[in-house]
Amino acid sequence: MDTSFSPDELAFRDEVRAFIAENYPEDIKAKMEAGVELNKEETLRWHGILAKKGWVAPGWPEEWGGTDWTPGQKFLFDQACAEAGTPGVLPFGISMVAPVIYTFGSDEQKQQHLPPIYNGDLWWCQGYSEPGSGSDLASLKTKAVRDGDDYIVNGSKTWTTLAQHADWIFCLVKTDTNVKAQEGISFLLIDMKTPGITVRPIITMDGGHEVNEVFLEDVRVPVANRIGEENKGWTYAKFLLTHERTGIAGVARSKKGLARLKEIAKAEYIDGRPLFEDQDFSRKIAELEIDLTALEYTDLRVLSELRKGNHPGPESSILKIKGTEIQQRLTELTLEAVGTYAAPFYRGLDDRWNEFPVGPDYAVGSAPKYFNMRKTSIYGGSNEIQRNIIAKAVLGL
Amino acid sequence: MDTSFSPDELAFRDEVRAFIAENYPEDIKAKMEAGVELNKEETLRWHGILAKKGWVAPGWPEEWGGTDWTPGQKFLFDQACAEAGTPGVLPFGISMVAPVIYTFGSDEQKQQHLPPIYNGDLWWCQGYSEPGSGSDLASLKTKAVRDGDDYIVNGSKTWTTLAQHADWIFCLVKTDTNVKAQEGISFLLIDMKTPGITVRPIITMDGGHEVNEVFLEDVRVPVANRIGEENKGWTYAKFLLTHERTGIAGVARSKKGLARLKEIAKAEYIDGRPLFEDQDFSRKIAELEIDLTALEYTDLRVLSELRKGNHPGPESSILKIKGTEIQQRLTELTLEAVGTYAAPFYRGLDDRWNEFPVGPDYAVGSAPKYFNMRKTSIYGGSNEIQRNIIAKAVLGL
Amino acid sequence: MDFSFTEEQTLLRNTVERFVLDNYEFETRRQMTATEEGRNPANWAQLAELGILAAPFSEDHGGLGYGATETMVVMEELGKGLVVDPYFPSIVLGGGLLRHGGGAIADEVIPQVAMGEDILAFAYAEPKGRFNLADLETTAKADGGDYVINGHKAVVIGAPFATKLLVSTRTSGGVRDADGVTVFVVDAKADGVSIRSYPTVDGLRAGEVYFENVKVPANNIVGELDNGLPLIEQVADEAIAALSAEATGAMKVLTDATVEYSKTRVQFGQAIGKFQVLQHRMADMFMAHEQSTSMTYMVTMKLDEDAKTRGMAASAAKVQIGKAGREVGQSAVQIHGGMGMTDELNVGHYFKRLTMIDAQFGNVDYHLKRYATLSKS
Amino acid sequence: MDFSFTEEQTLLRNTVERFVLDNYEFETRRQMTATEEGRNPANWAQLAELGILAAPFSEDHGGLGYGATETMVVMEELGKGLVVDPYFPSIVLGGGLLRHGGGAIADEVIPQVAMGEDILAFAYAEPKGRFNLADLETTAKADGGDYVINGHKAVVIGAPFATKLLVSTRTSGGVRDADGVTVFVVDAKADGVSIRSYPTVDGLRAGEVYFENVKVPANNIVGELDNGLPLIEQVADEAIAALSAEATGAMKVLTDATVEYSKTRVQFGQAIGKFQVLQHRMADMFMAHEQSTSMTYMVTMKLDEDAKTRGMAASAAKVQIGKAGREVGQSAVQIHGGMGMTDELNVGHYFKRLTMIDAQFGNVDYHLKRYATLSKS
Repeated sequence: MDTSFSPDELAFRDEVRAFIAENYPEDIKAKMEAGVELNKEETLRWHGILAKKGWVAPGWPEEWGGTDWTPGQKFLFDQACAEAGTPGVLPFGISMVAPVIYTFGSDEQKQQHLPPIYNGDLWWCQGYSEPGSGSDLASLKTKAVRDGDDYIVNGSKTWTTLAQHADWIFCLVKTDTNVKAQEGISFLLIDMKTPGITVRPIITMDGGHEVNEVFLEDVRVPVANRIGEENKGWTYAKFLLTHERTGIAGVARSKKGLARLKEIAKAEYIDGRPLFEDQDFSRKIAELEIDLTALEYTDLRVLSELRKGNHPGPESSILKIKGTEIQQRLTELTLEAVGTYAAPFYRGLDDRWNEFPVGPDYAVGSAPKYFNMRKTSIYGGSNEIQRNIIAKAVLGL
Repeated sequence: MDTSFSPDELAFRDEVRAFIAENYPEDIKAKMEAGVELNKEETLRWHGILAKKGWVAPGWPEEWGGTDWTPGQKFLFDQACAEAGTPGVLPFGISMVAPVIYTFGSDEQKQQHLPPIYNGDLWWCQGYSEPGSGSDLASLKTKAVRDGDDYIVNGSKTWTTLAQHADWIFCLVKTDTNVKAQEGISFLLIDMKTPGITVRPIITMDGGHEVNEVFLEDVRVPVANRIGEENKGWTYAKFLLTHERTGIAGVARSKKGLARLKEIAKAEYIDGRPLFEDQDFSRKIAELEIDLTALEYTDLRVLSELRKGNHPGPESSILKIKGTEIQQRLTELTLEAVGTYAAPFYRGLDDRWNEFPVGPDYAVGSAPKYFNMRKTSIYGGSNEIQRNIIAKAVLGL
Repeated sequence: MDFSFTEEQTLLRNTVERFVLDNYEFETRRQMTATEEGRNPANWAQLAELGILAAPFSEDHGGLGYGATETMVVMEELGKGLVVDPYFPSIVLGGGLLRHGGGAIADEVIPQVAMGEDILAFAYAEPKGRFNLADLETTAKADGGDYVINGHKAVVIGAPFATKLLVSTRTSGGVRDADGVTVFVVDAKADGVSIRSYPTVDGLRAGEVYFENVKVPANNIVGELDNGLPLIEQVADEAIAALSAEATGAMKVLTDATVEYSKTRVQFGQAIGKFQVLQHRMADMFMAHEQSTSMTYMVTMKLDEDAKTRGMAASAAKVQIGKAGREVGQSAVQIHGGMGMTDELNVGHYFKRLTMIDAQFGNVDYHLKRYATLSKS
Repeated sequence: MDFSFTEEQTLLRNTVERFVLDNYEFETRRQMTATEEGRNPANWAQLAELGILAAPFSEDHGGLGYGATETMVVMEELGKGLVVDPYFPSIVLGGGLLRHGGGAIADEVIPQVAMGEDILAFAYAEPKGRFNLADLETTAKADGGDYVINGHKAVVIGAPFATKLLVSTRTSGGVRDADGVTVFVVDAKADGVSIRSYPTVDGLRAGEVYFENVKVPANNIVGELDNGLPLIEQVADEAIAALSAEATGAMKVLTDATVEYSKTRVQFGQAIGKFQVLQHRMADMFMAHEQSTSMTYMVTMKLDEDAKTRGMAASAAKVQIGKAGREVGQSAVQIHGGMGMTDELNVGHYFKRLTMIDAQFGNVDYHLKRYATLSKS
């Protein structure tokens, strides 16, 4: 047993840190520190910086730009990014559809899609959930009917994150309705500019526009845009869902959030003393930090298995459950720490966030962030589904 | 809205207090205060004192010794008893089988059984649970086969509280195995001296002998000992289970326990100061006391409904759930407060409790009590069953 | 002992319920809170007309002479509708200070408040004070027969609507001393008063209120000079009782909505309300609401007792609704899934309001500590 | 970075596992703990023979020179068997003090301990000291070249088995001062030492230890005069790591037993393990055990770091296993229903042990506070 890193790995970490120090744009950093969402240009700018350095898709095959890092290097890279508070790279292209394409796609599909995904030239979104199918994903209703070399797609998708910016969407569609739910599904790549696609914003309770409904009405999609075999889409979908489970714990980012919480607690006062010194609040911070330590070492144990070449099993549902519980708790404590100035709400924060009229900078967005993070126990397989998985697949119940 | 009591009710409370002050035996009081279980003689002695005064069965019809108290008087009586820390009257005779007998029994059964139950001349126990049927009570297997004027009973009962002292047992038995579980059950009164009955002690993890297995082998029970109709026993059983739901919250006793906890916290030291002044421990006590206040007012609201002649519905499952959660938490905090001297364990505590060699008096039994109280969320319809009841019968799910 | 309501109280409840049904259909509310004004003044006029605004004031002041139970009834119904009209700041807080403070200023202002002509807001919080009501940097200095007020009050709920502000100031003693606190009535348009208005995350309107050499006559003191803290604490405890009722109303709506939703939403071939884990979670929501109702009754009935009993009751109730509101709100969102996250559905709005109620007049931690301290006093 | 075990460590685990299988069948243990002696001395001899007792000591002292990871492995397996032999008091506590204290006394005593000839117990707790290791009323006064010890030590685990006692005393300074604490080795049969023995609720044996003018030579000081506290704290942190491993082993057994039971126990026509509420509760048990395993690894790997890092790691681990032990224990009993309450089934016994582990060397509250304090230091 040994959790230390090799000298090579440590040297690598120093390299990453130095790169970030030099290349992380000040304006993006300021927004991240104030907890304000980035706009499209900012998101892509950071993506581009990493792509140029060759670090935007470490997990990909080397021929398409992957880095062949050890699990330790991946861990240290994530850690260095989180320490510096850089934005995450959007997962829809890089870590969701791309692995499906390079694993199951045709050569043409790889050639066509992987480079623009790598460089951030095209923005992807995910067409999985539908109004009637949330946790029960396989019950989807969007239909694709063959017509010559095309499919005609009809239906609607929902909770489609950042579809308002998207150039492409990857979709699960029913290509056979006469078989069991899982068996008649295909996996299509669809150009968002195709006629018949409309995007309707869904405003969430935090006031943000992050998710959308996507309506597909007689949308013509070339059969060539299908991944793999017809009616085998569920296989690719499941592959995607279980892929890249490392990182779902979000340990490095929660550490950063915890450090920020402590700073806020030092700046806030209670009966004339810093909140940070209050016994009750100290206790809560300590409890959260200890929970996070437990999660970190569980994450490291999973990583250690990966290093040995084992795939993480359903046990890794624990990373999703505990990771999201901690993220939610963190935003809840941050809201509590901020106190009085959590209440003001300023619409259109995106553009005018730094002109916000009242309260300390760190208060901006603390309440919306708390509200927004309630989603984490719902999406990506709700925490109820994750516990079902543990009960069934791990405990055999 | 008004939670005050009438002058008559308050005068009544004073009368109860005065009676207890004069008649509560010192030796029993001392054992109760040290948290030590009473033996049979002590239990019956207190029962006898109440019976002589006419207060042992307030809820019964007046002709059999009931008091016709208002719900407020019942509440105040329970409160005064709890304040003084008197033992509870054992429920098996007084509040379990007796209501079944006076509601559904024959005149002979009433004449035969109610007076000795009232006076504590005969000790009753309950034959409901079986090794295979816990939460699923109706799945019981003990069989009674008609043979002339008798039934021949075969089977076994378990978790039979204090059966080792019992003169009589009331039993659910299967009299028809060809119908749905609930439909073939009868309710029998059985003399424990009947040949074929053996009692085997079950020692619980706290070291106590409270519950037993009761084996019935070709036990001959006169048909005259059946309550009501054959195969209608489930009706009487359910009546019993929902009867006397007031009191299940145990508010008054938990208040007494809370007061005791505070005394212990004042006597224990942490870093040279009383534990009672420690911020963390204070907080836990406050939290528990607030939970108890909420339960108390919920209990009062149910009582207020009773006064208006309404029967408490399935909503009262909340009293069982919250009541037991609070009782368990109370013993848990008491264990924590006691600290170091919770560890010593002295077998045969019943007889030699006051010669216990080490630690303060209040430490005796704190750990066993905590262990023992885990039963409260299991028995009387487990807390899972209670939540099922709320979901189904109250929320209509 | 009786927890039932009088016929008059039931009538009052029905009146407020009707008002909510008529004016607070969810979409109507959403559009109203999105306007620049943030409310519909016609609603306020209607509340005045119905006598709701006059309820707690004495008949001498043009009121109906109702008590704490009636305020509870009103607040519970307003809570069910997520009402944004400034009943709480104007009637419970401002009105409460004037009622208990009494004197000529009360005689002058209350009738206007009861008719809805004047709207009050109570400027008590300060940027660094958190929940300590005596932690005041705002000062009022005697100047002849007048006082001159300087300071900055934070997140004053209802300030943008207010015609008159009640403001807690330090007239003597040091920051956080119990003595030396004085409450004044200040005209919202007085020289030196400026208000920066903004919406709050739960759909209300609030403002930063700045006092710069604001001159007010000594007649504008509410209650006693230098002895304002006990008055503020009494009103704060009454405010907690009112917030408890409001929260209880909101929890009721959330619990019912969640149960209903779970009966219709189908996943894996059955209504999600058939999943035992969700059933138990809804049973817990039900219990949280019931326990909160009990505590709301409890604190309401204890508002007239001595300061210690009243304070313990208020703190206990605030702890209960803080915890229950969190549990009910989070569960409602979780069980509604993605829908619960949207601005289109009412669930998120109730959740946000419950979240913000916890931070008003002291959160769970604050009141656990206060309860423990009072219980040892 | 690697969490796997060496072949030697796996061999060690198998050895202890075998020992448990051979000697700790549940009924055997129940009868053994009910005897007057409370253990089977043959087990101790076997542990000595297998080299388990020698594991953490240096080869100079007749040991195997193993480290913290090996102690973790041993304790986890002992935890799975609810082993009552005094490995923890004699090897982890007593042995730990001597190893780190060093000097002639260590050279003299350790070889005997490693062979199982001497059994140690550490008398540190006092009736009023709760978890504060410096809160000492037991004194040792210099008397020529000797010291004279007076005092009363509470609930000394393993005292009835001990041939030698390690005792923490105050040699200077006031009660609770960090300086002035000294540890001595005292023969259990020395004049003036008396032990009142009793069983504990979790099946161990302990005793009240009274020192009445007990004379010991200065040579019997372990570590430094007046500077014993850092030594005690180091050993206490190591003890916490060992208890974490023991608790993790116990949680593993309870979780597995509960899952198995739920697959066979039928109610309402199906195995209770099919009820979703119980499934999720068992998923939580599983996670509690996994997180505890992670924390046990974490603290074990940090035992050699500086006092602050080590202390934070130990406190974090103790908080984790305190909470997880409570959750796993209570859930196991609840899901087993009545059977879980009985003395006949192993479930209650593991639950009791986990309960008592929380109170050893500081409970959850104590370590949350210690963690918070250390993290700010």
